[in-house]
Amino acid sequence: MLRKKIVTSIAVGAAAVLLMTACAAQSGGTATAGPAAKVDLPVLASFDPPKGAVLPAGDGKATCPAGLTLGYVGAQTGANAQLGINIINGVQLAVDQHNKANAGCQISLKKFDTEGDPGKATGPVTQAVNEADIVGIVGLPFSGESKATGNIFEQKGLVHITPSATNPGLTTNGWKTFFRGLGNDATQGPAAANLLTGKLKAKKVYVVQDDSDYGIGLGTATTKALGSAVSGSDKVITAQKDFSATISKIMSNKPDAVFYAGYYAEGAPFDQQLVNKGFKGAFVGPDGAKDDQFIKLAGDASENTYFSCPCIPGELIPSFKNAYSAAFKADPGTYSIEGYDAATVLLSGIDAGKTTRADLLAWVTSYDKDGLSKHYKWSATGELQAPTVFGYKVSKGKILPIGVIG
Amino acid sequence: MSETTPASSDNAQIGRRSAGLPPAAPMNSAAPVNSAVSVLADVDPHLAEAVAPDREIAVEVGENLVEVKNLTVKFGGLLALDDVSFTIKRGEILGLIGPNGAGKTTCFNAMTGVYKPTSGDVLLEGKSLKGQKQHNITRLGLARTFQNIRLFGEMTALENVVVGLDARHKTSVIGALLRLPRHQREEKSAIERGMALLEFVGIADKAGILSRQLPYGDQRRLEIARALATDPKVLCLDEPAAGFNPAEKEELMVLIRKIRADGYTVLLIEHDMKLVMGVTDRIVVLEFGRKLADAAPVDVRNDPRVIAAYLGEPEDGTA
Amino acid sequence: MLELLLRPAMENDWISFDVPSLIQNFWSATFDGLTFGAIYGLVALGYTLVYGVLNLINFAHSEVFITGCYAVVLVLSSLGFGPSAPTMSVGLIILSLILALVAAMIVSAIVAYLLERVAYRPLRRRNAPRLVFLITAIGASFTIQYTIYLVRGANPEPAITMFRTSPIFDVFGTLITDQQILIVVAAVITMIATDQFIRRSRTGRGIRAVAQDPDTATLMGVNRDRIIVITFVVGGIVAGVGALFYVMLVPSGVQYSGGFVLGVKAFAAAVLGGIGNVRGALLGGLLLGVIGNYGQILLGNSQWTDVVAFVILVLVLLVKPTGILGTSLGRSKA
Amino acid sequence: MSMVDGPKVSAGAESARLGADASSVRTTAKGTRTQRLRDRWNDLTRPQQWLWLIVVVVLAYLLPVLNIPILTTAPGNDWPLACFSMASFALIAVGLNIVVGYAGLLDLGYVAFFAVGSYTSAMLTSPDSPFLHIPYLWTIPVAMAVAMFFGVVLGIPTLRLRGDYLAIVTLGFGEIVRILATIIPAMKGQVGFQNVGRPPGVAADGIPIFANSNGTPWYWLTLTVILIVLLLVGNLERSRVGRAWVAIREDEDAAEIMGVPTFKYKVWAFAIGAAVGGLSGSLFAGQVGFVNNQKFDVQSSILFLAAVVLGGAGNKVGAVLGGALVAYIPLRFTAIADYKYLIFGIALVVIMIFRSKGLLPARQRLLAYGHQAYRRIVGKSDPLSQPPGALPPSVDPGAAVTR
Repeated sequence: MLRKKIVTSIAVGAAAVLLMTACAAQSGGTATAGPAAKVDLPVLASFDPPKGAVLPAGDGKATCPAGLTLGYVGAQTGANAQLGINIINGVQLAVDQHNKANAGCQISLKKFDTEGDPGKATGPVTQAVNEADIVGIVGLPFSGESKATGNIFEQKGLVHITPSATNPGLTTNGWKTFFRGLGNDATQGPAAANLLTGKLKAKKVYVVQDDSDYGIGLGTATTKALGSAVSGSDKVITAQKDFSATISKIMSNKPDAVFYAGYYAEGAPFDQQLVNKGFKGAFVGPDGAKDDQFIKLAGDASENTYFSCPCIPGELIPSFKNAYSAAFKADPGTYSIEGYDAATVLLSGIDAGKTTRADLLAWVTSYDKDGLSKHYKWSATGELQAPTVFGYKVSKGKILPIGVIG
Repeated sequence: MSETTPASSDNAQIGRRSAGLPPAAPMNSAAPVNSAVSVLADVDPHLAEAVAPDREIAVEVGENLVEVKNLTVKFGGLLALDDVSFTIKRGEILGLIGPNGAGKTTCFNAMTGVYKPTSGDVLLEGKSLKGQKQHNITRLGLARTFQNIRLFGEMTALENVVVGLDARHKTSVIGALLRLPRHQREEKSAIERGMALLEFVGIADKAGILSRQLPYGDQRRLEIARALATDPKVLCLDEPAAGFNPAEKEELMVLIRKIRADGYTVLLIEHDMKLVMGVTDRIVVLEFGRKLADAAPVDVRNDPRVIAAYLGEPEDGTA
Repeated sequence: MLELLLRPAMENDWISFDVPSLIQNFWSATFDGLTFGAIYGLVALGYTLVYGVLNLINFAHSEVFITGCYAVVLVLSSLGFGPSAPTMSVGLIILSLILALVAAMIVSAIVAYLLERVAYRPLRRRNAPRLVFLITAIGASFTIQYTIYLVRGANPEPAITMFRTSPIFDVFGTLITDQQILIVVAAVITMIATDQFIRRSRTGRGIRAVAQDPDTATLMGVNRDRIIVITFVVGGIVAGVGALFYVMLVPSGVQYSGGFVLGVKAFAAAVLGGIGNVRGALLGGLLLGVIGNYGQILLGNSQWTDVVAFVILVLVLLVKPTGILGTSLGRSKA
Repeated sequence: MSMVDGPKVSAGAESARLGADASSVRTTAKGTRTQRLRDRWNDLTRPQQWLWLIVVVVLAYLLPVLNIPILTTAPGNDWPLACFSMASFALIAVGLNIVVGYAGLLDLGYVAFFAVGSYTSAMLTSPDSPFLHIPYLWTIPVAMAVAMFFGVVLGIPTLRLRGDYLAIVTLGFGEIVRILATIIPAMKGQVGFQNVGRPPGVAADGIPIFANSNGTPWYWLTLTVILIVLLLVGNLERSRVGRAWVAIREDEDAAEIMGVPTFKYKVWAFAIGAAVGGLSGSLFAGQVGFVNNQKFDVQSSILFLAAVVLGGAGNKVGAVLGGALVAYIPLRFTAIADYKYLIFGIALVVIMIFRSKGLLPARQRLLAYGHQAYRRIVGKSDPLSQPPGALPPSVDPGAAVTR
């Protein structure tokens, strides 16, 4: 039959061209950009939590009225589900540890799903604030949904600690109930700049940002902190797949490092294509890119990658890691420990007898203690007073901490 | 379908406007069975009045209402219509016949604006229809039916007719949105006239039935009623008898005569010679896109060229 | 109000044109655009064939294509390909790619076949109206997309690098890579093969007959259902070819929703070239790819590609509603 | 595939005849259940119909307050806000139904008009916007007008195209609006506009009545808007406009030849549909209080279409029902969020194959005074014996759709 003939002829034709090109491919790769020598940063082996850090278990003698509830509001399903699950597990672990130690004070946890979508967030948030037994919330994980719903918490005087929303603008709304359990992009920017020009000794940094609130904010903050080290910049778009236009600009710019302000979904293929085109420098991404998915998507190319993250390597705290792994059959993920610490702040308030929303809000406002990951004390607008930013690097397919960078 | 005809024995005069018509055109040998003194004899006078054309026509009865002038239509290299000219006189029933592929429907489509003529022109009341949008041609007074029925299936019979009536309505979208007085007036009169039209073609009792659920014959009648609803100066019927049995054809002839008697001018495309001979006043014959003859039925029937053109073709192909 | 509208515009907040950049990158944009356009063309072929025969926009064709991409990725990753350039021998690479190509063609063809049998045929049996077909197609597209989503997750598949690309020669100061040549040549070969198949083979004649006049074709003894199935399958096979080269060009582009936008653009390409016209599909694809790329560089953002593509499509349709080459599948000259 | 869209010559009149008969048999055998419901409704007297309608409307208004245990979305989502969500989807579906259901124009980019409405309201009220600021309620008509303008601008070139091209062009248009919102700096992409305005009024506790957490007033506002829109759409349906749309849907060429200016009415359908889309977008922006580029994707357009088709394309009450269901199901069964689009995809295919007319099959009433006319046929033998003008004027509430 003719069809068969055609199929074979296509295959033969394709094979011939392939052969031709593959031969050409073998004959020589092209390495054009000449970056600085690779800096080998030592991996942080362990992380000591502050001595006397507040733990959810407390002293085990707490008593409180029955029916008190904490809430988690954020993504449980949808494209951003994994981040939500990391946080939920952290919160769940804290609540479980608390309840196990304090027979006289049993707190329950209610979860509300926003899918991470600002348009869908008002429903779950309103439901949460309208449930009278909820006295404190861990959430919302993303900046967009936080923007859309912060005023609802404010109206009902319900305290909420976000474990992961890092947009600096969130604390400029005059909300008294909003607290950020980690550094914002403004603190991450200088830290990333420090990682790039300090630890990695880059002289020329090319800054690429995506179109998200997060990417724009972080890109701007980092560019500002880098100052004259910025040799060029470009923008990419959420869901972009092909980065050849940006890459050719980078290759002609010949920077020592590329800073990418955005998420792993674009960052990983970007890095992969960049490395495949012969880029030899370092690739630095923020917390939004720090995910095992980055390595999965970029493969070996990710070996040039570093991350800055206001998150603390919870996996280096043995007590936390072991308890987490035992409970959820997985290692703690990004923001697991932030969720755990945020829940702990709220639980310790309940243990101290702050069982109304107003009391708990006052408790968090004046809170000044160490948590497992860092010291928690907030400014009047809800920013952490002394946030820490960690650096990470990819080594042999794993994301490993390299210590505090800011 | 006889059950649908209203059984009124009132043998009164026919409608106002039709009173000035010339005496019924000479019937030829293939005359219909129920030859009556007047074809409107069994029609309720109020009904005839309600259905009769409702607007002024610039030309007098017997004058040229439509002039087809040197009409030529080409499809690519194919000459579908070659320099065809004829006229339609007000008040007559003109037949347009020809063997398959002779260009009847093409001519029709060119007249009603479906095709753009390559050259030539069509005049209605002396005014050119060139460049007019199809819906405007209908509003100007050239209404048609379709060879293959094209009703609005999800509408009732009455609604179908009212769509035709809308061609003469003036309500704006805003007027309809807010139910302004003109809209209410037009809607009311549309129901009256629509029902009258359905009654006239004999399917008033089925006004509320979806048109796609109507029997085939009634669908054909509904198409005629819908075309009449646009208040045409010329009603063009495209093979209205297609798929009819002889009895149905007889009824159709009665209906066509009734329509003419009520004051309408009719252009009839038909394949069925018997029907055409029986009902028309004059016949235009097309062959290979050219006009072959233009004469009274008797003369056409005896025209050797026409006979030659139809040689081998049965006169009544569909029966 | 006018001032309020203009003020942001003057601050360059709306649209800015970067003409120097376009001039500087003109040739690279052209060659990149041709490469992308070749892939649009391959996908467009499936739309054009089905539309020619059934007068149906097979909205789910983008999913036929993306399942082919998944086949390529899964086959190649199981053969040891990954984000980094493979280290295996040339022969092995070629063998693997042929294997992936065949797998993609088979998978896409099967999906296309199932689509026809499960979704469309029952509707044809009932003589369903156009709208019903289109909505079914959209439903089928969603079903396939989200089935993939549930099985493979929301994340894109890890990149597959088939071989390290290298420049072959230099045109107007722009390096043309082996990959670009391969893709364009393969697309042209596929297009010619399909064209020949439809023009010369017995089945091809059947396809043309059904496209021209389904009723008459049936009367003349053409098995309409069989012809329709074959049309879907051929569209699927060509989509499979497109899938291999798409993965080659955009290694990280395989995601459950990834086919959709590409599919829309491919359909636009088909319409642009003249839907129902096999050669028009490739022409439309190449044009769309090139023009979209110019727009992207001129306006400084890759997303302008889609905007420009659609504006061009609308403009062309307004001037020439039948597309550039115009003729239908049934009338394509033998 | 004929290049000239003229009347086509059928394979034979006889087959057309057979087809007509066969289809009539098939349709009468089917749909008896809905027919019975319809008949029962028609047998009611006018005051009885009104009474029923009032009961239904009152129940609809009480919906967020009643919070019926089986229906409620409470554990996961605030019920009054879920009600608002349902109402706003219902409104969208009513608007899209004009385009798809009545006029038969497949619009796959309807979300664009929703987006235009949202952005109009946001950019005219949000402090993040450099534009002129006006009170929120005034932005609603502005949003409708702007959306309508976009509808006309899109409609004039594309509505001249053949039917199925329209689908692809509207799909592209939907994407373009979303992309423009992303890449035009002034539209603020994902950053979006915060603190979108709301209707005035502050409750006793100092919280605005129309706060984004307060679903009930938003629901009541939207429900009232829906009722007004239904009434007006009902007026259009039972006029030459509705008849023109349905005629275009049934057979565009025949409609044109019957004197319907088809292009004009298609543009009107597009414009009116766009205005309703803009209206719902404006309400949505007001309720959420935050607008960015995230929710105006093709998937939303498809969900809107699913709502119309599910309810029964061409039936405005069906559209309300379909819209409410499409919004309700994922909120009620939060566990299916991941499966939502898969379920809708399968549902679309299955509904099209087995019940292509949707849950409430369309049966438009296209005559303002058709009721009386049809009643006369049943009652009397001579439909013309009644003098014209004796017909009592009737005011049909928009919600009463069934004949």
